[in-house]
Amino acid sequence: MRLSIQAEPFDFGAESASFAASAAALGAGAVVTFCGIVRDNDGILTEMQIEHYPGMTEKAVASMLDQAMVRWDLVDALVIHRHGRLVKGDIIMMVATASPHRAAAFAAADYLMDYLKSRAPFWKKEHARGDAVWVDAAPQDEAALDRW
Amino acid sequence: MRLSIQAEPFDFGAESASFAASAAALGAGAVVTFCGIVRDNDGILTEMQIEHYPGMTEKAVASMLDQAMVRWDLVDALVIHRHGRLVKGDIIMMVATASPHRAAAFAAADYLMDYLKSRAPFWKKEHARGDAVWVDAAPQDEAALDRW
Amino acid sequence: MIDVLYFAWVRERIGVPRERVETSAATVADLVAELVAREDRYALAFSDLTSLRVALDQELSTFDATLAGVREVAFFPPMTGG
Amino acid sequence: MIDVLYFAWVRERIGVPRERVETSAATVADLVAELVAREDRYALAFSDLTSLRVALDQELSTFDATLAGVREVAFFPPMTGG
Repeated sequence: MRLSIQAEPFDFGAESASFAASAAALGAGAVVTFCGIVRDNDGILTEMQIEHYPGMTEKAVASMLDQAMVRWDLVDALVIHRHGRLVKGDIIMMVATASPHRAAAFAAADYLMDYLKSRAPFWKKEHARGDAVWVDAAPQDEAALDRW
Repeated sequence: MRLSIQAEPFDFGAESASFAASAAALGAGAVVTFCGIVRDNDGILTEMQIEHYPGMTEKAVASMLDQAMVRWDLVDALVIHRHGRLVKGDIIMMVATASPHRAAAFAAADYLMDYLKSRAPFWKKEHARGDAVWVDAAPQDEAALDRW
Repeated sequence: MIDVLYFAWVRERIGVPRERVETSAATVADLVAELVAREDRYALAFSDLTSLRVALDQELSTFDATLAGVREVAFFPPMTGG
Repeated sequence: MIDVLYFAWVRERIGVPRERVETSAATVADLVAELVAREDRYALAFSDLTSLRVALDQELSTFDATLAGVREVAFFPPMTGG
């Protein structure tokens, strides 16, 4: 189990590969990964700034990982989440889960994403055409938590 | 959209990275990947042989990909599936899906896995201690199709 | 003439991966009945049709389907991909 | 004395990321009332509590929670991670 909250970019491919290799050695039969990417819906985004709450972020994410490990009896789980300045096309974050069977790996990754969206203290601000706007939380993201 | 049915190993990390990079360029905000790994429950597996139906396999998987692309309005999707001889810890196959939002990427990857399990013409045979046994289809894999 | 393909343990029981079969069977079930009548190895492979699947020209089908116009029939156990 | 932290647009409206506050407020709501009474920038930041979240010692909490023993209070909008 590993989590990293970092300003630096990370290598999604290399992280996926090393996660899968170590999960394989631990007896996993199924690995699910997710990565989130900065989008630019209107073609005007100059940058995204992600603020977070150092200390609480790590505690909140560690708690989600613990919950997921126990609830789905995972072999391993990983969260990497960037903060600071990002631009269109940058990878914001990734989740990976490993389990003997696919249903648990899918459910745990889906759960981690829902909780990271709405319960980890990150806030996104989009800069475009000289304006900067805090991204509103989507009602469906809050509602998604009721699934768990 | 890409599919490859192949005997050769593939690089899950490199495939994940290039899929995410091209999806990002196409406006995706969410990428989900899955990889399946040869397990050895009892510590006695010497090898796994995967047989397939050349021709039908490609048609069946292409049809699943088409269905997923349309149903979830995906930005991109990928299936790579090996056949032939594999050993414990080898990556058997992967799926990747890309979408503007995470719910569609998760659902499409989950759907593709359910269909690959039960509707793509692959058969696994496990060799252990001189015995070779065809893997039985799991009833829950057939039942999983009812979700879609 | 029709190409008949076998996979996994169906192939192993019948002993060949494919063969050309001279038949006038109207349906898949008729073809199976003809094969079963030929030799024990077919009877063994087709002893429980509920554990078998059939594809016609590389599309999953059913045992009551017609063979009219079909060039390739494949028999195999439930698939175990992924 | 308690550490009060602000994030995202709450931080921007109040103008500082954190401050030490001398207070004897019993609950989070009492603390908010004290801050709002101080200056307009607090009133602006706390004008709609339904759009705010609060954490006590880095755990999500609620506005009716007690501040007894709490060292760090943080106010912020709904999170938008992932």
